[in-house]
Amino acid sequence: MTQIQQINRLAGGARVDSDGVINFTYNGRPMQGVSGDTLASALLANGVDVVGRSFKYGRARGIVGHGAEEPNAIMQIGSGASSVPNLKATQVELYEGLESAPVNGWPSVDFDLMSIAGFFSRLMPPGFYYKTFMYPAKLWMTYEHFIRRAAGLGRSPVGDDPDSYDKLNQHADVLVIGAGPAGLMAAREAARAGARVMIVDEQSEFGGSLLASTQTIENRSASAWVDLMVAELKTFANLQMLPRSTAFGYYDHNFIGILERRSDHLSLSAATGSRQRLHRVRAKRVVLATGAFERPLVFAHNDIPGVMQASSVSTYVNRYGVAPGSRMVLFTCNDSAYQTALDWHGAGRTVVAIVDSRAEPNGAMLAAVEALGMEVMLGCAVIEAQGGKRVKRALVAPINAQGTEVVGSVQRIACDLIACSGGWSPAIHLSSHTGAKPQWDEAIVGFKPGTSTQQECSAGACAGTYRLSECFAEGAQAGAQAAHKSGFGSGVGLFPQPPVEEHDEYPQQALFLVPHTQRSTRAPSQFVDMQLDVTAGSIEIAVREGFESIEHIKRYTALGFGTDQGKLGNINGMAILAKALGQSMAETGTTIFRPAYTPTTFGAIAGRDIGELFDPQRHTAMHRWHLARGAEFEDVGQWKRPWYYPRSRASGGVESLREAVDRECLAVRNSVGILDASTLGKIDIQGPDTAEFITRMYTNSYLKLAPGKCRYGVMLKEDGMIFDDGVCACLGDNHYLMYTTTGGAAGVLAWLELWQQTEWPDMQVYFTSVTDHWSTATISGPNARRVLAKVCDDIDLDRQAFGFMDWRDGTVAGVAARVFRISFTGELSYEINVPAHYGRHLWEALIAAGEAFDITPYGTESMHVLRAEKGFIIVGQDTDGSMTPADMNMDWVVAKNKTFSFIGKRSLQRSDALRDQRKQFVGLKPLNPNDVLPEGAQVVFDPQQPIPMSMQGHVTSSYYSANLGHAFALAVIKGGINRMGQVVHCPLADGRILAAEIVSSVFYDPEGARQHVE
Amino acid sequence: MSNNISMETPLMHAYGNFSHHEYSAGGEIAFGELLFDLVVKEMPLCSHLNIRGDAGDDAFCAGILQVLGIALPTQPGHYHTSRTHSLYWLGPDDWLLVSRADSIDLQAQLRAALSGHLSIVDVAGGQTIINLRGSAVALNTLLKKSSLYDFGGWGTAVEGGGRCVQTTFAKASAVVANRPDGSYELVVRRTFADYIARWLLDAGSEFGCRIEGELGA
Amino acid sequence: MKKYSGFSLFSNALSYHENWQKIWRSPKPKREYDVIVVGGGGHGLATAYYLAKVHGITNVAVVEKGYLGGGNTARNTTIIRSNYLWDEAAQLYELALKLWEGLSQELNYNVMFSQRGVLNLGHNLQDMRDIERRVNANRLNGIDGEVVTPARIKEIAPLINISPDCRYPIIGASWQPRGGTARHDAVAWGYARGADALGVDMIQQTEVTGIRRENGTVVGVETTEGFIGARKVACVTAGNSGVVAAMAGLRLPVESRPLQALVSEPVKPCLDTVVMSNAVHGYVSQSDKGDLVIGAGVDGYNGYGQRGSFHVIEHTLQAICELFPAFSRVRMNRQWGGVVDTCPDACPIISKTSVGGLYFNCGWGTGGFKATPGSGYVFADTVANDRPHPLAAPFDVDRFNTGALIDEHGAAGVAH
Amino acid sequence: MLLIHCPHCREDREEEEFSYNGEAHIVRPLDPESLSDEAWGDYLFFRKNPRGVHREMWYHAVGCRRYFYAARNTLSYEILHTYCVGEKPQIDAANEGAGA
Ligand SMILES: Cc1cc2nc3c(=O)[nH]c(=O)nc-3n(C[C@H](O)[C@H](O)[C@H](O)COP(=O)(O)OP(=O)(O)OC[C@H]3O[C@@H](n4cnc5c(N)ncnc54)[C@H](O)[C@@H]3O)c2cc1C
Ligand SMILES: NC(=O)c1ccc[n+]([C@@H]2O[C@H](COP(=O)([O-])OP(=O)(O)OC[C@H]3O[C@@H](n4cnc5c(N)ncnc54)[C@H](O)[C@@H]3O)[C@@H](O)[C@H]2O)c1
Ligand SMILES: Cc1cc2nc3c(=O)[nH]c(=O)nc-3n(C[C@H](O)[C@H](O)[C@H](O)COP(=O)(O)O)c2cc1C
Ligand SMILES: [Zn+2]
Repeated sequence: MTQIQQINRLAGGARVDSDGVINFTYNGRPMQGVSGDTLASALLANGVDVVGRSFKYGRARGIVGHGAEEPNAIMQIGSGASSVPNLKATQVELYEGLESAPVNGWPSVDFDLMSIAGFFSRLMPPGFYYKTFMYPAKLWMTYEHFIRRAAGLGRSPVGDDPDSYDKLNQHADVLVIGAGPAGLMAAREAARAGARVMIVDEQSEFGGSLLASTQTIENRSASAWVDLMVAELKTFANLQMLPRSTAFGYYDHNFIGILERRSDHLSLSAATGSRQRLHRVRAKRVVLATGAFERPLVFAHNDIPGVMQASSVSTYVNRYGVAPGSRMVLFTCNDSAYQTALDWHGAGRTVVAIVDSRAEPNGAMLAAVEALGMEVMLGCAVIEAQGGKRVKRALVAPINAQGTEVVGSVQRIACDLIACSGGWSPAIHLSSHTGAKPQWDEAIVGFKPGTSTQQECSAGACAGTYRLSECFAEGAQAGAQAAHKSGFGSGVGLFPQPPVEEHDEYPQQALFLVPHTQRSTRAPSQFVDMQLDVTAGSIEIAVREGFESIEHIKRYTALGFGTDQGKLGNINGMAILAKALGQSMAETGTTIFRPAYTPTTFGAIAGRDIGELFDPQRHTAMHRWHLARGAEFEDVGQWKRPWYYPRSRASGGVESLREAVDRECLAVRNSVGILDASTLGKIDIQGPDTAEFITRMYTNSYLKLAPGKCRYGVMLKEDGMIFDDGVCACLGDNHYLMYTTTGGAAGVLAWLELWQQTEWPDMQVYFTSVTDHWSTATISGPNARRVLAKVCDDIDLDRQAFGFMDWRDGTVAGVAARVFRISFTGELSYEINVPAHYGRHLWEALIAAGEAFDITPYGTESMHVLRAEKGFIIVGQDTDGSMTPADMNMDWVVAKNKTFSFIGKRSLQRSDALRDQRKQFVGLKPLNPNDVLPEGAQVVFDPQQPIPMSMQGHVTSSYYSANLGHAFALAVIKGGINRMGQVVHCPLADGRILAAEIVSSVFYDPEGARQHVE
Repeated sequence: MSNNISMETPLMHAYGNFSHHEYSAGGEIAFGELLFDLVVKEMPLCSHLNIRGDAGDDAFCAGILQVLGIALPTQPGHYHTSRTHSLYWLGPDDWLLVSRADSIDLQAQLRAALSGHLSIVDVAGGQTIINLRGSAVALNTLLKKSSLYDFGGWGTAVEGGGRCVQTTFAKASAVVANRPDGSYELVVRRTFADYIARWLLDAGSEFGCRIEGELGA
Repeated sequence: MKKYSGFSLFSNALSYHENWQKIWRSPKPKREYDVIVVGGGGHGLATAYYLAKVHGITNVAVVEKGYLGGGNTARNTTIIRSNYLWDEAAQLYELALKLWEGLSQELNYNVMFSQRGVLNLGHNLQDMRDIERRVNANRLNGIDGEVVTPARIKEIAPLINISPDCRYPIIGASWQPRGGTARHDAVAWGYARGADALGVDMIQQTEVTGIRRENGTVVGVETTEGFIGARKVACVTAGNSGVVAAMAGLRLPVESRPLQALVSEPVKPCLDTVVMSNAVHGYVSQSDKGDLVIGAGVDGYNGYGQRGSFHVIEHTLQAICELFPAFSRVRMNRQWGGVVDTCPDACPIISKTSVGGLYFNCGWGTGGFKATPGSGYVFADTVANDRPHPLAAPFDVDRFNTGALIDEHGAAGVAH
Repeated sequence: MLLIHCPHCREDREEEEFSYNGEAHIVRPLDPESLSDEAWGDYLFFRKNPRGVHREMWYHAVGCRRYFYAARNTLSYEILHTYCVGEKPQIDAANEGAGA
């Protein structure tokens, strides 16, 4: 394909560097732009008219805007994993090697088969899909399949994102959003007052609309004035300046999200560091100086490429040195757009006509164009554009003074560009995010920011102030005030007001929908929301159908649903609705503005917290040993816990889970095993009221627990349901150590603090988390004492002297240790605690000491099997937040006669807790000894009953026990405790039905003899 | 306790992965050498005690002063320090004492000097101190990346003390304090230390960041 | 009511769509109704529809303070499934799912119920136990469901990351093929149109400000437009239930919390099912327009602001990027919040009250959209007969006194 | 995104440091056993849940680990006042109104 020349590029004068040639591709075609271009300006320079196809009707669409408001020029940028869908060409800075392609149009944007749908567009009124595709019912999924084919704009990449993103938590006294004249003045005043100031702007450079202005400020061009101003701002050390940074959301308590694009404007090879950075800004005061959007004029076929916003035409000419056409018709209802005629003329192009809807405007602007000999058609409107892929002519007709009817004959004026201006709409988006309700202002014919609940103010065009001198003044005042209110300066501006050349404007006309010779439902489509193909007619149809709220109109027609969120046409749509209902704009109101102001990258919102940093991984002090031993790990909360330690099989390969667990369990029962139990939560509790306090928290009593002793306890929530369990040790007078479950540690501490601090502040008790301080190695098995004896000679290990549920201080492997004789396996066990810096040392010393006994490290899986053989519960596995101690057959742990009604006690007396058919904790012995019932299997009495079956409970824990030589399970079953010996069934998804007998939950050593081996 | 017992610092696991010559990319190259603007260093292990008591009790305050030679910080967000001890405000009745003195002796002295309702808990095994040093820009940026807290108003610490805060650090938490030399110290929990080290290396990579350890394994 | 069809669409096109019937009338309120339904969300509208359709009670008004379907109905992520754990909940949601399956035809309004299946992911052993338990219970309750492997998950959602090396790898999921999504607005409009055709009055932009009682029985409601008499008042006001209950001097075991959601810009179809993850907390589907519809977590505090905290969104997108690394470069187009009324056991309240003629249907929390037809059906029955419908009985508010909670929190996975 | 003044740290701190603990000033009945199921159920589960000023409990979890109270408007999210346990609130109930 041949390279298109930059046929629309003007020579010099603009802010682009015409020598800095940049190569890029569009739809695979190589093109050139210049440094300073956006993709949009470069495409226009290259004479590209059609940049996409509309999604419903497949109509050809061209560039209409120059910034965040652009609805049509939606591009896929880049390729492969670093491709980005849906960028607006008007916001993409050109860089060497940029690849771009339109997102819609098949087989191509220039020839789109979907556009045939245009002929059928009358069959697609708003909401047509609700009215059809219903019969026959089963075909809907097929219809939907085809509807979905048409869905979407660009494509999501399919590969992993090669870029990284980060975040900064920023704190500012004054945050200024928008660096146009108002924002620049505000930042300068606030910085001068000494406040910590940030100023951000979404564009590549500061200056806002001044970058495209031909006004003179302080005897300089606006553009030169901006450069000077920016240089001055750079001298403030307390001012942070962020270009390419979009404030996308204004949240509560002056929290603002800002997305900085750090390398999107660089070619792939030049980009380093994070691609985008999210600034999470907490500001004392915010100055909004976000400017205004020019409103479109809605007339028939106003979507043909070559219909553009007047200010955008000026911007392309003045800022980018591009004239997107040659013969322009300017269509306006206000004075500001006359500047575009002057700019176009200045670019050496032809202004065919100025069509002004106002019957008799006058003033400086009119005089200026007339002086240049331009034809001005007053009281007229462009009622229709004609052309296919580019405007060929404008149909112009006189209209009445209210702007509601065509009152004369239609003229056809040949042109290739129609520049339009329907007035201005303040960019009140951010202000509205705070919940401030927009206020309609007849004087500016627009919505102004409402009264805000946040510490902010709006200045400049976003507040409806359009004169440059007033923007300056308002900005300066806002900056000085914001600084003052956050504690800096007097609140009065210090800098003199820059003198500007400006003139008075004649009042605009409110013209939201341009009349046609036919009414809107019949006229050629008059587009309000181009991205979603919403027309004036479709809004009127929706009203006729009974949708009267603006919110219903939005949802029925999809007005403002697009990636531009209706920045261009929303106000027109509201006005069309207001007119159809015969009510005022104020009564009609707006839809709700929500973040994001412009679309914001998921990856940037996620930041660095992905991959291994998604959530902290917690390790114990022995972790490296486990790794070296090839342990498999289980995620328990944030912890990585050894799950099992597979060994190489003699026969080759590595042990399976079952093989490893069988071996580990047998080792514990027959000799000795070692478990890393460091993850258990531990809370040190001190103070005169400690025993009373924990007696209130647990179901049993600790008032008589002597130093040196431990006790197992269960904690309930006030609803009577089991919430945590563990052992509590009395360390001394008024001093206890509480163990919690691994997952429960933080919750239990907060729970204790809650009661102490808010309910019983007079109870003298302090809590300190010592979970991380201690490393715990548990040695368990008949040889446990022998192993311990090898590394400990200052504790009397005699089984009488150091009894079950006792603890002792001593020295283990040369380290001061605290040893508990408690057991979760049913075997003789010692839990040895040392400060965690010695954790690995202790572990290795025990492994060495146990060598003679073939000491076997075991993981959580074996630990679960061993405790299940003993019928010990695991809170969260065997209980689910709906189980009481009685349900778990643990009435023995509930002290009935404590003076204080412990937490949860009263709930145990509620009628439902006393119901006899509650689920109760029992054992299950599969009739076939090799059937390991799946955990989560449901239990029924009669497996032949029809569905829905009457479910009696479920399997909570289930294993094969190498010790018992058969599979076994724990379950909760309705009335289970009184059903011992009955056979129940587990119907499984694969069709199997496994039978099991209800037995005691204690499968092993019910007398507890193993605890006390010599 | 015998001297040949090996202690393992909380960051040891991280060293295992990163080794202490390891760094994260992005450091500038000058004279053929990578420059690092940020250094993450785990400080030697020492005594850590959590002290709870009544700041309104003069005897309690006097006892602390008598044993440690520094006043109990009662102003939120401050710490006091001497050559041997640093005492951080954690909450209205909650302090962290970090000390080079022997923990057992220290506890005994404190217990002897203090009376009434209080608690002294050895937490040394559960924590480690990470020193972060580097250029001011790099440090400020790193802190802004890592924590929600506004360190902007702090200034630098002086000899007798400075500012401290217990706050979020990435998805974990830390006590962050400023130092007279412009560096920062993080008191972090042992089991999160590895995560925090990884975070720091990643977040600091734009400046060049390396781990420096004394106890590499 | 004029019927919608391809033919009606064609013939209306000939008259430029100027002659469509109004979807509902906008009548002035009568002085008195047999039943006033307070709240014009999906549940309220469905209640009114079934009152008229099934029970022949047509002298009914729906009083809505804003626009119909503008509450949580307008802002939910539209996930529909019935694979709840407990029998009571499963039966209620399954009734709803069965009604969904014929709803477009029943209402002659295409609610675009799309049975594209729902995956609930498991990331650790306990997740998988819970998934097994729930799926087994579902099957025995006659509800479709399977436990699927990562490989199968990858077939269903090809862009998902099933690498075992991520922080919380996906180790399995439950899969309910009959689950899916529906077009939320259409549900409200379809029910409103259906109810209107049967004579129900839609009273929009009218807020109920008081509930007038005489001798312990309701006699009507005070509204911003004046008093309206009623023999029965059925409150279906979701996040505002506590406020409305207070008007009758009642308290409820609900807390109103912000719940957020967001959509991406539209992208070409790339996710053809609904994916939910409890452990890393995110859920996502792709709408027929192409945007990824993503649900975030419920905020930690009470609020009526229809907005929430940004860190919740951050966390959700971290989860989404973990599950779907490819979506990292896709962009958030819009985010919003709703106010959900959460019950301690994450199950609704469908109940008579201590005030005669006053009924509440609330507490659906983060997951009531899927129940809309079933909820309306059993509530209408309860109101019409002044006794709980059998499926509604377990959801009586009295369960908070007796302790007979139906705890869907712990074991049933995500509540959306 | 709330910015919450911790009355103990005497600073404004970010929401993420705190956790919420529901309605404040619900006193645990002194003698639970003497209560009816209804009265006990009321204590356990039934809440004011107001649209307007709400007295609530917050926990400075990643900070000083103290619980404290706040008077917050649940509609505007404005925090009128935070205060310590045992402290008298500065704003009296009369000023709180029903909210909007
Ligand atoms: C972000 C988000 C995502 C969700 N995702 C899902 C999901 O994926 N799947 C799912 O099943 N559920 C989901 N839910 C929950 C679901 O949206 C709700 O449970 C359901 O829509 C409730 O319907 P409703 O009709 O009861 O309430 P609403 O639609 O909220 O209707 C209640 C109506 O009552 C009106 N009202 C209130 N007070 C008064 C008064 N005083 N006078 C008059 N009118 C009043 C309100 O204006 C409102 O229109 C989600 C919710 C949210 C917020
Ligand atoms: N004659 C008229 O009728 C008329 C109407 C409107 C504006 N104007 C002129 O426009 C200028 C208005 O000045 P101003 O300073 O108020 O606005 P501006 O348009 O000059 O600057 C606003 C700036 O804010 C930036 N911005 C907007 N939203 C943002 C966000 N969310 N995040 C980051 N940046 C964002 C924009 O990129 C822009 O640079 C004046 O020169 C005025 O005369 C004239
Ligand atoms: C399933 C679903 C899909 C949505 N898709 C879009 C969308 O594509 N574009 C858009 O602007 N908003 C979309 N929204 C959000 C709505 O615009 C709106 O934010 C939401 O209904 C809440 O209403 P409110 O913002 O007016 O309070 C969607 C909402 C839902 C529930
Ligand atoms: Zn605090």
